[in-house]
Amino acid sequence: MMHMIPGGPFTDEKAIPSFVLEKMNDRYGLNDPLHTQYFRYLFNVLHMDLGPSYRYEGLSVNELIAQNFPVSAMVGGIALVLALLVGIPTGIISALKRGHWQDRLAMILATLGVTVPSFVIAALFVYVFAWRLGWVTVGFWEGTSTAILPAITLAGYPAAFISRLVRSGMLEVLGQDYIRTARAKGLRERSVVYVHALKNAIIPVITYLGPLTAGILTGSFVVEQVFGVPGLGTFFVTSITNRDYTTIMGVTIFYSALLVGFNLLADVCLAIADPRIKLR
Amino acid sequence: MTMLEVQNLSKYFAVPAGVVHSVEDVSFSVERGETLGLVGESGCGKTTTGRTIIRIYEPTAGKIIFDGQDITSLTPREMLPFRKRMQMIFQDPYASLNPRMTVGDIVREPMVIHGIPKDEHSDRVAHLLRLVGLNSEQAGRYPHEFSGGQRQRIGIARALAVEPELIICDEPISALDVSIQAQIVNMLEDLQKSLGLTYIFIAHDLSMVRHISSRVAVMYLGRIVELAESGELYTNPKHPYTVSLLSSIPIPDPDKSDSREHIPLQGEIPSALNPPSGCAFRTRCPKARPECAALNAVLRDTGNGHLCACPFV
Amino acid sequence: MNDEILTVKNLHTSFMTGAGEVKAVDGVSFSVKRGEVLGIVGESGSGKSASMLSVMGLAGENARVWAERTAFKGKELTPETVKALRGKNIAMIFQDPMTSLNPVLTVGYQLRESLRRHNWQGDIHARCVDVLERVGIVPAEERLKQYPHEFSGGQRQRIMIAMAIICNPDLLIADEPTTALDVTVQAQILGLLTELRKASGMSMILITHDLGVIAGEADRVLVMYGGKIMEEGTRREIFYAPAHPYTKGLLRSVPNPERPSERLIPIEGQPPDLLNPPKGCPYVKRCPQAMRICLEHKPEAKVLSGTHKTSCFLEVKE
Amino acid sequence: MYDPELFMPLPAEEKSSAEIPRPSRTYWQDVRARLMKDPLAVLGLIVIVIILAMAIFGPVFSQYEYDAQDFMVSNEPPSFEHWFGTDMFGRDLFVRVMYGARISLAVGFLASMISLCIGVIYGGISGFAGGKIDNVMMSIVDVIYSVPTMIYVILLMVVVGPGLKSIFITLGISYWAPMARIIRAEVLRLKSEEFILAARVLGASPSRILFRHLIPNAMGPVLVTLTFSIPGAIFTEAFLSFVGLGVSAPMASWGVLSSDSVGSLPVYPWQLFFPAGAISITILAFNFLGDGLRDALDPKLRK
Repeated sequence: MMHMIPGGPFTDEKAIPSFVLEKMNDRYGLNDPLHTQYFRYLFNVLHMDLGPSYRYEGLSVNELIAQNFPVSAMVGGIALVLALLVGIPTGIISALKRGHWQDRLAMILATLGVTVPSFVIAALFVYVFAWRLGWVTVGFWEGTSTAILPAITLAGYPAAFISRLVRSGMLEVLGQDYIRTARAKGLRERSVVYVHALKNAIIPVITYLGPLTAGILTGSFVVEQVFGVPGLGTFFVTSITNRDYTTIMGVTIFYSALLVGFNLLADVCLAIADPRIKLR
Repeated sequence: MTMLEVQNLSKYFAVPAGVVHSVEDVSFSVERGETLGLVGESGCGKTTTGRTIIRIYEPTAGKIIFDGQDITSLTPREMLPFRKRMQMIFQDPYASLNPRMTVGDIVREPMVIHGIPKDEHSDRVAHLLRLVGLNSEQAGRYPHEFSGGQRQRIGIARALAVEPELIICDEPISALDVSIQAQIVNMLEDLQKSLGLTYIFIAHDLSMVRHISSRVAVMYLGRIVELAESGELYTNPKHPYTVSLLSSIPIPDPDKSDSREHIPLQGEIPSALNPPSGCAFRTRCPKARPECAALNAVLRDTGNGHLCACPFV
Repeated sequence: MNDEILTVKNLHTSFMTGAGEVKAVDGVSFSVKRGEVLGIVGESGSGKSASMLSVMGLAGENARVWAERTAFKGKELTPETVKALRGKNIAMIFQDPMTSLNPVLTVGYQLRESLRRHNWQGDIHARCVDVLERVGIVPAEERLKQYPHEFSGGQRQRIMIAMAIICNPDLLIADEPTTALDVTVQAQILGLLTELRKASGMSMILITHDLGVIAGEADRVLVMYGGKIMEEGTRREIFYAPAHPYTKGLLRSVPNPERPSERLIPIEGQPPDLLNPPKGCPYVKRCPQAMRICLEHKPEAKVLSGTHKTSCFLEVKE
Repeated sequence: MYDPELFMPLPAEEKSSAEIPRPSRTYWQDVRARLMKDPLAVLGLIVIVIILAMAIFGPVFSQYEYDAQDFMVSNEPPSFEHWFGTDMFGRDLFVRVMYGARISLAVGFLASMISLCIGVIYGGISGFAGGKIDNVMMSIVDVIYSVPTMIYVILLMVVVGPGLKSIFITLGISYWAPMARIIRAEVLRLKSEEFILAARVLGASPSRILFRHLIPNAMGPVLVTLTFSIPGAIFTEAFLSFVGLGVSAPMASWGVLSSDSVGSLPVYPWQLFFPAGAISITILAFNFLGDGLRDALDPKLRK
């Protein structure tokens, strides 16, 4: 598929002597028949080898990912935890205070979180915190302290989404027959809400863990760029502009593997949370 | 004269956990003008039997003979003339009418499908609505504007629109209030008399089935365990399941309720995924013997056309 | 008076819905005596469930409940005191056993939490095993660890009953406990309830639409229609000497077991629209003996004998 | 006080006269009435109509051209002359934002329509056919699902190359999967409804069942999904433009306008503020409308 892209990785503004081109194509095996190339690539991928980069001479895609991913993982990890820590409590509160100001406020914030694109929030944050207030620097990676702002930006959408998910889940569950049973047993409202209702309302959130990870991944493309985070997202976007096929392919495969992993994790959590689901 | 004959009909469903034996080797016939009651508890296969006869489900094995013609493997096109002669009334008055169509369109649809000339439609719709006790001015209204009983009348008008000979009534009253049930049952009886209809009446309410049916078949776990004239079945039940079932019906009469003997059944119906060997009822039967596990419980005539699947009565 | 477990006087309940106010219960008064079974019979929308949920404080957020008096064993009930009684002195079981148990908690947990909440004195685990065995769920030790989806409908209703009786309540409110079950299972459950009641002497309110169940189980009967009590009496009074046209109509519309093929006599018309209830008697539009007064005025309950009351102007007329 | 007149039997006509028939309304009239009662949904609808009107007619009435450069007035802040200010080439931002609305909204509507068509056909067939066909068709959707849509879109964009047309194509063919799932679930649910069985018993042809019974009843969820997928597509377009895969100059979608102004953000913040605000408001409006529509269509609220 990647070969359908107009222009090769070595077509550049300045003309490269044809013999050099020939040699380079040869080195990367681009002169072999397409199917040979394809099967060779597939074979390598199965052995966890994503091949060499076309752009970064002497570096394999594996090394490039290893170099860039830890930063993204930190930012993404903080974002994930933030999204859950903010989303679940606000969802519960607004379900319990339905119609009150707490609910209205939480839902207005959640709607904004879902609707305002992450790059807008990112730019706004950069403008306010870096340029106006001067609290943080942008463009220089200084570890955790610089990870916080991008993480908050990344967490915005998922936190808002989780909050809405928990709210509607709680409202639905609170109308179920077994909640009436729990109340008829004279249980305290606390146990009705936090044991009987929450255990059921949390199930959709677990199902959302897979898409949540995907959202944070794709969000990282722009957010990392705006904040100047040297992560895999920035790197991926650069590779696209550079038409670095093996890198694009490699990172995509890496992302997909990561997602499959998270989906698996979500399935395991789901099986623990919901006894009706059995792991196959 | 035989209207419908069902021979060794079986219907299995493949589900992820295995094969559900919904209907297992069921045979019976329905005479023109009679009402055959089909009773049993949930999961006994009575609804599946009805739907297989009318070919919503493809039978796994067996034959369906309608008015002397084998309709078991007709194509949808070949089936069309038979759909005009054989109709169905459904259980849920809320789910059985398309909420986006007016009542008039719902009753008119069968006429469109079966190519009845357009200029007759309006008159026939009005006639049908009056026939089921509704106002013909209500044809422009939508189903959600009617109560449960009225909706069931609309469903009956739709079934009658093609002037069928046989109607399969699939629990037509179980979703209705007691006071409305009698309205619908009376109407079905009147229509049977005036239009010469034949009914298969599927229900779990044994007293209503007794009231409306001329003969009754009792189903358990996909099989017919007993089949007899309605009066005979209720006064002289032979199969242990029928006996317990009848003794479980609550009687709306305090003295009789107090004085009668209760024959409680142990446990609940086994799964149709994995029915017991031999007689399917043996796991709950108060009279079960060791040999029940191996016997072939087929219906046999115990005299006067009273069929029973238990060999020990 | 000491004999009365539950007393309810002039109860009103409305539900606020998007389409307007639904008057579900409109001036209902009754009492339950120690050890008796009070049957409440009525069709859907008659207010039989809503009145019990209102008494228990479980009618929901959109309900407006008002009563002249509700008392338990002679003590006045307030929303707070009702909460303390729930599950301990007054227990409830519901119609649909498939949805009435929490799917993500084990049966054992759901039994234990009642005991903990109501400070059970004694061995909690032993009590759970005991009640589960008494409702016929065996082997109780293993089954305590299972989740509701591992049980059949009848078994779940048994578990609901175990949960209800676990704190030895004085009153059990059974809201259509067998409607979702098959007849043979219904017979089992009704038998179980009778057995448990006789052993403990608790009172029961049995809500159902099935006249047969009422005839078999109830000591006294309330007949409800359109949010009102139409008639009240002993089981024999209601079935052998019904006074209200609605009760008479209801009894006529089910097949007579003596003459099963005799034509039924239905109640004509449709149930009343509760959003738009009639001004007078709710049954006026379907009543074969309706009079002009029934259209505009609400009949008061008239005492016919010590136990028999009816709300109908026909009785006043004579 | 005894008045014998009151105890006269009530004639049958007077019994039925007590009945007040409610006005007959179709399902969609009902939905519209409920939608109009939701202030946020109405607000969303009004905003969408205003934005649409400005996108269509706005640039025509403006004295500036979207690509007219005027270096005398480059990087002007908002003023009476230039409501949203100007960019580094002195182009009027108000016109450019309105012009960007054309592109963004066109992308939103067209891409959604394409994905809707594919999704309805694919999901409809899958759900209607059932069995093995359904299994195979849904496995394909699952595979598409396992890769995040945005990565998939980016790869496609890289293949097709940047530009407006490619955005339509890419969004259209990558966003149909969720639509197909919703349609299939809806068809599967409806298929077992008794009114569909009734139609089959009557001998209705598959196409009749599909067009007369299934599709009209599945329209509600489809409409809701559509109102949510339009802002999704607008967002994706902005996102793509932002990473440099969007429409090329001098055309300007909201994404391109935002992207262009990020560099000069510290100095000329309004250059980002206006296009970003336009995106946010539009997406917000569609979300309000979608939420309202979903509530209005909810059968649980129907009485």
